[in-house]
Amino acid sequence: MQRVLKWSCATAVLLAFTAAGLAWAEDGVKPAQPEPTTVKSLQKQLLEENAPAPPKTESVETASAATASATAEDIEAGGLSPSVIALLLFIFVLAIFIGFEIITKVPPTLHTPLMSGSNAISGITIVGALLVAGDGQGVSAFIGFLAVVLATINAVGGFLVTHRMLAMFQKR
Amino acid sequence: MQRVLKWSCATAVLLAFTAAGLAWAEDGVKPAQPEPTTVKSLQKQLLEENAPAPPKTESVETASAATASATAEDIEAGGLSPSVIALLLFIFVLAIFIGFEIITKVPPTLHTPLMSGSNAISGITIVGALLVAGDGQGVSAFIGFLAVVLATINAVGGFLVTHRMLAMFQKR
Amino acid sequence: MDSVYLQVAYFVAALLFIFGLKKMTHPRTAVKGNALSAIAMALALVIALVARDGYVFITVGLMVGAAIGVWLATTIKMTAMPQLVALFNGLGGAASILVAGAVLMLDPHQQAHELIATAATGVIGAVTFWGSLVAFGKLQELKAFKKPFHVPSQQMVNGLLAAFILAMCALFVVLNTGHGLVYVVIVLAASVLGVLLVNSIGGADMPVVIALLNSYSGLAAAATGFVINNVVLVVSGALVGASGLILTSLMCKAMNRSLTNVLFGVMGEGGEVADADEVYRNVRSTSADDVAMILDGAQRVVFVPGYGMAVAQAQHAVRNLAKVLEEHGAQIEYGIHPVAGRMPGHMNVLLAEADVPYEQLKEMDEINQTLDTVDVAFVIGANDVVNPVAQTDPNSVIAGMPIIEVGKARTVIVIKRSLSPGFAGIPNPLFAADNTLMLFGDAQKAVLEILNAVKENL
Amino acid sequence: MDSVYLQVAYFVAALLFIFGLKKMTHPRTAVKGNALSAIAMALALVIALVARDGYVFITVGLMVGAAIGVWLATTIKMTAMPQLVALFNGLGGAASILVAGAVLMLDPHQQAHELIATAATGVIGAVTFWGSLVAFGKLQELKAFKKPFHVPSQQMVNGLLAAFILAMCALFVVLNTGHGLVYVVIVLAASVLGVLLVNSIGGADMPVVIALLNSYSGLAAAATGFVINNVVLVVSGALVGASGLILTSLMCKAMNRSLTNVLFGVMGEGGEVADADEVYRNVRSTSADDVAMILDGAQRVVFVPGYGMAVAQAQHAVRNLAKVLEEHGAQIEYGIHPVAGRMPGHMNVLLAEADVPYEQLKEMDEINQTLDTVDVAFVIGANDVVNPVAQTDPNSVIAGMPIIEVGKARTVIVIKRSLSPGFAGIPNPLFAADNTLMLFGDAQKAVLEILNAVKENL
Ligand SMILES: NC(=O)c1ccc[n+]([C@@H]2O[C@H](COP(=O)([O-])OP(=O)(O)OC[C@H]3O[C@@H](n4cnc5c(N)ncnc54)[C@H](OP(=O)(O)O)[C@@H]3O)[C@@H](O)[C@H]2O)c1
Ligand SMILES: NC(=O)c1ccc[n+]([C@@H]2O[C@H](COP(=O)([O-])OP(=O)(O)OC[C@H]3O[C@@H](n4cnc5c(N)ncnc54)[C@H](OP(=O)(O)O)[C@@H]3O)[C@@H](O)[C@H]2O)c1
Repeated sequence: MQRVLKWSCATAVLLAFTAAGLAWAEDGVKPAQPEPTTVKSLQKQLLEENAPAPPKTESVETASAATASATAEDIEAGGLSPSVIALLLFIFVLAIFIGFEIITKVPPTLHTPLMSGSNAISGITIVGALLVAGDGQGVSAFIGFLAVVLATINAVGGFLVTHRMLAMFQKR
Repeated sequence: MQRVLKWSCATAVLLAFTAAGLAWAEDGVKPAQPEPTTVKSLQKQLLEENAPAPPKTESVETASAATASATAEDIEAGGLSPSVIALLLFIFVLAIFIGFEIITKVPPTLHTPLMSGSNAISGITIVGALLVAGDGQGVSAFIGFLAVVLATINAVGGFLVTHRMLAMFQKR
Repeated sequence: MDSVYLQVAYFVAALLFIFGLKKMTHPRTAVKGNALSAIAMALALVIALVARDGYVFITVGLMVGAAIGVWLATTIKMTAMPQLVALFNGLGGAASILVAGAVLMLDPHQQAHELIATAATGVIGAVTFWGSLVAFGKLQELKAFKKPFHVPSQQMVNGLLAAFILAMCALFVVLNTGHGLVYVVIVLAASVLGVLLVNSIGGADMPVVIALLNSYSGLAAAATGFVINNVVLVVSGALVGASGLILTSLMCKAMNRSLTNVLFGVMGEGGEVADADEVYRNVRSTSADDVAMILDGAQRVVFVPGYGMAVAQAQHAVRNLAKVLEEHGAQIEYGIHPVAGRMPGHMNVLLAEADVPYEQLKEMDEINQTLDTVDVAFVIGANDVVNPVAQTDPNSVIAGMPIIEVGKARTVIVIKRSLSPGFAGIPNPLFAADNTLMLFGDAQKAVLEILNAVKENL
Repeated sequence: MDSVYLQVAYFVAALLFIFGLKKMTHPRTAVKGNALSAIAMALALVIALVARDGYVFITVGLMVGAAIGVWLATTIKMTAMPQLVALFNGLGGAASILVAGAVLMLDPHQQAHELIATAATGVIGAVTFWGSLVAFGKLQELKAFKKPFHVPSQQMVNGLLAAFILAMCALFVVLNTGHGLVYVVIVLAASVLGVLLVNSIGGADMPVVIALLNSYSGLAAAATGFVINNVVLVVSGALVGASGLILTSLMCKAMNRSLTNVLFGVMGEGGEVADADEVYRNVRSTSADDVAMILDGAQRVVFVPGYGMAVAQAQHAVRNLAKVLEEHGAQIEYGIHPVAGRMPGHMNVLLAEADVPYEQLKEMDEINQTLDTVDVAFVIGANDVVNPVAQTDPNSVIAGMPIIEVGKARTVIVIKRSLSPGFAGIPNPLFAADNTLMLFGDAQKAVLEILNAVKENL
């Protein structure tokens, strides 16, 4: 166990280094390349921050537009500052650590429900699926739709079946 | 224990909400106010990203300049996107959780060393002190110097005294 | 960037997953834990829905998925649980591939770290999906998967394939415009790798494979999280990754085999298998009536269930027999081997279903200490987990695996349909031991017969 | 933003803190754990140094601080540990105030969340610093702190002060230009509050206060982390915060008092204190020679140490006596009360210093179960932790506190200098019990006398 823990943490740290290094390299090495998206998003930010507070009606419109384009922007901007991605990686490592701490305490009796329960949790991709599904453009929308269906099966089915099992344990 | 855990987690979450809400409110409410620092830093970013890679010598100069001004910029920019501060808050909560998980497992025998050891850890403010100390301007530099001294006493003394105690345990 | 409030809600969802898992550490709170995780998922879903519009397509997708999920989850038999988990797991992996692919289509200009995450999602997701499907097929005992198809010099093919995938990933990142075609190639190659890897692993090692693939599907979700910059995916993916790894390692330990040994299967290659006819020369069989007579004076009775109990769904019958014996003053216990059955904790789930009191379930180490004071030990459809060869023959394929030492009991009654071997494919000298009696037949039927005989005996 | 590599190094430092604490969960690995934490700190330091220049001032500061720290840590006596921790703790809090203040001077234009964090640092840091100083004074038994100075209607003053501080914090955030003066006012007000709060708490409750202030100093560091956007500060601050809270709660539980009770001190107000002369009418005292005779036939001997052992530094003498008795065939154990002494685990540290074998240390619940088979129970400078009043008188100030029930032993020998009370300030009927003998004197001297007498007896 100890060994697995160490090993996986080392991997995670390594991953973190690699990714961070790459993100950095990209920042440092390719400045000459046009980066339309980043610049665009920055401009937008500048705009937003300097603009005076818009009148009421306009604000509502902007808001709805913002929701509508939230996904697109998320994806388009691609604009993680290296810091956010680094923090996410750190959170990833912390979560693995927490996972190990907690799960080593699950008693053998509950290992089957644990397996199916954590399998259900991995259906969380559904959140990603929701963000890409139905974005209008034919193919990607359909792919997103498919992802929604598959992930939903995984999540809903997984939680239900786990519940069925656990309900048996609780009777006693 | 359970209660303390719940309570402190709830507080942390509340804190997170409040801070995030404020950060958001600030973004939304005060756009009319001039925010020289943010704009400046953004412009700098834009500049950096569009500039072609500087020739060698210049690069060295820039680098050293960057290190020199790292602190100033950090502070000046004030420029956490709400996302980074939010991630930090999340990390804070995760760390508290990890702390509870780990520390409830420390046996009573080690409670005194734990107390003095974690006290030493709180000397980590030294990192903050280093960043502000000796930044040239008289008063703040002196304050920083004082902070460095105090935090160092806390950290060095704390770890040493803990080591002294623990060394006794290890003999056996 | 979504509104900060949405982001904070995502954090709360992530924390709920953690607390949900924490509640899984005790049988009494486990139901709540599962519910918490489900709530966390629902919360994350709602947030994601609020952050966008255009619901029609999505709602249909959600409904279709939920309907299929509910149907599968409620109609499945408890014995088919391993396959079902494998199937669900595969679907999760597939969803990850699709999400990363769709994101790539919407915005091919990704940053380096996003490209890395996308490639990782593709590889891990594809291996998970196809590996899980093959595992499903094997566990469901589908014809096509009965025998692993032969691939010449498999190890080399796998190695080359892996190298190819790595090269493609490097290309993908270096190209730096998110070349969709490269992504497709990566996914296809990883799919082949997934099939090949799992194809060569024996059907009974599937639980280990599933736990590992479960871990992978978590990592795939986390990788997707890095692609779309979402903290819930990162956290819950990491939790699942850790959980799968731990379960894998526990199972390997309980079988005394290394993970490499399981994955690159030397199963059935170790040592020469003893001749079954030779071993089984002195087997004595018995009848339900005889068993009832033996039980008459028994003070302590231990049941050791195995995969056969799951197949025969004999847990209720066993529980009833135990009840009757208890009424006659016998002390009842169940000896649970950590890898009895086909999933970790498999026996616990079945016996919980049959309302067996928690205190009567003993873990292997505990029951082994008192087995020599036991009058009658019932072996219900178990085989490998009670095979003394694990301790006597260092060349055996199960050498070193800890077993439940039923042989120490005064009388051992083994209920199974024939003398055919268990998953490890080796004969079991226990069946021919002096104090062992075989009761041939389906476990459920046999136990019910014993039950009737015992009742008549009064 | 520093280079990404620096950031990642910060992460590694934060993780090292976590692993360091994790290693604190076992005596064997604890030294390594402490070293890991120290390494983490050094790493964070180096990173911070790399990220800036202008070393002269800083190096001087580091050297001065390190020199003072080393000097304090190496010259301090183990009995003075509590005060030292209090002092260190206060310095950490002060450093946090200064850092946040300096940042504010350098850049008064902070965002809302940074202002919140700055104000929080000021408040928590100041309470920590001044509270710790007062605690230090009390534990060091400095004249000025001997008696809490009286503040008219203290509770109300505290309340008003707290309200004022809150209002100032709100103003500070709303002003939104980081008004330095307001920060100074906040710090000053919080300083007064810190002094007042701790001033009214009894000297013996200081350990609880210190643990709580330790937790605060962690939170102050975390708040500073939010000001300068640094992940190491956030993580390690959170860890320290959690650790302090847990220790506080454990101590309160062991004393069966609520935290509010400790902080807003009703200590000494509960019920009427029994008259000491009345209680101590039948006290019998003894001599070292008599004790040696009693020990002659003893099979099981238990030592129950308390704060007096720490004061007299008697642990080595006790250990030597125990060794001699062991050589004569007696079975030796130590009964450790969770709040014996003045810090949690205080006795363990002292006995570890004297090389007492780990297996001989028994926790309260364990030793209580077998005390009735003990021949001689030595109470070495303990008082409250063996006071039966806790169980017999529900109106007592220590009512409900679990105790070590030495009264159950055949003979109890209490070593202390007089009949003066312990920290709770109440008489102890144990001293007058039929099976109790008092041996008056300094614990170290008395034990050495017994040791000599025992040796002569042979
Ligand atoms: N639990 C896990 O997580 C896990 C994971 C990986 C591998 N495994 C492996 O799985 C094996 C589990 O051992 P085990 O002893 O439980 O099972 P086993 O060794 O596979 O033996 C099961 C026995 O049940 C009998 N059986 C099948 N259907 C039956 C029915 N309807 N009625 C009565 N008997 C029936 C079979 O004999 P007949 O055909 O003669 O009836 C067979 O010998 C171990 O080798 C373990 O390493 C388990
Ligand atoms: N450990 C913690 O974490 C913690 C935290 C908070 C509060 N407390 C409180 O501290 C108390 C600890 O109980 P305790 O029984 O260990 O100590 P105690 O009740 O304070 O009694 C200590 C006794 O030691 C005697 N003593 C002092 N110096 C001595 C010397 N040189 N030689 C011999 N005897 C000496 C004193 O009597 P003489 O003056 O007559 O010698 C005194 O009665 C409890 O009330 C507990 O609630 C502890």
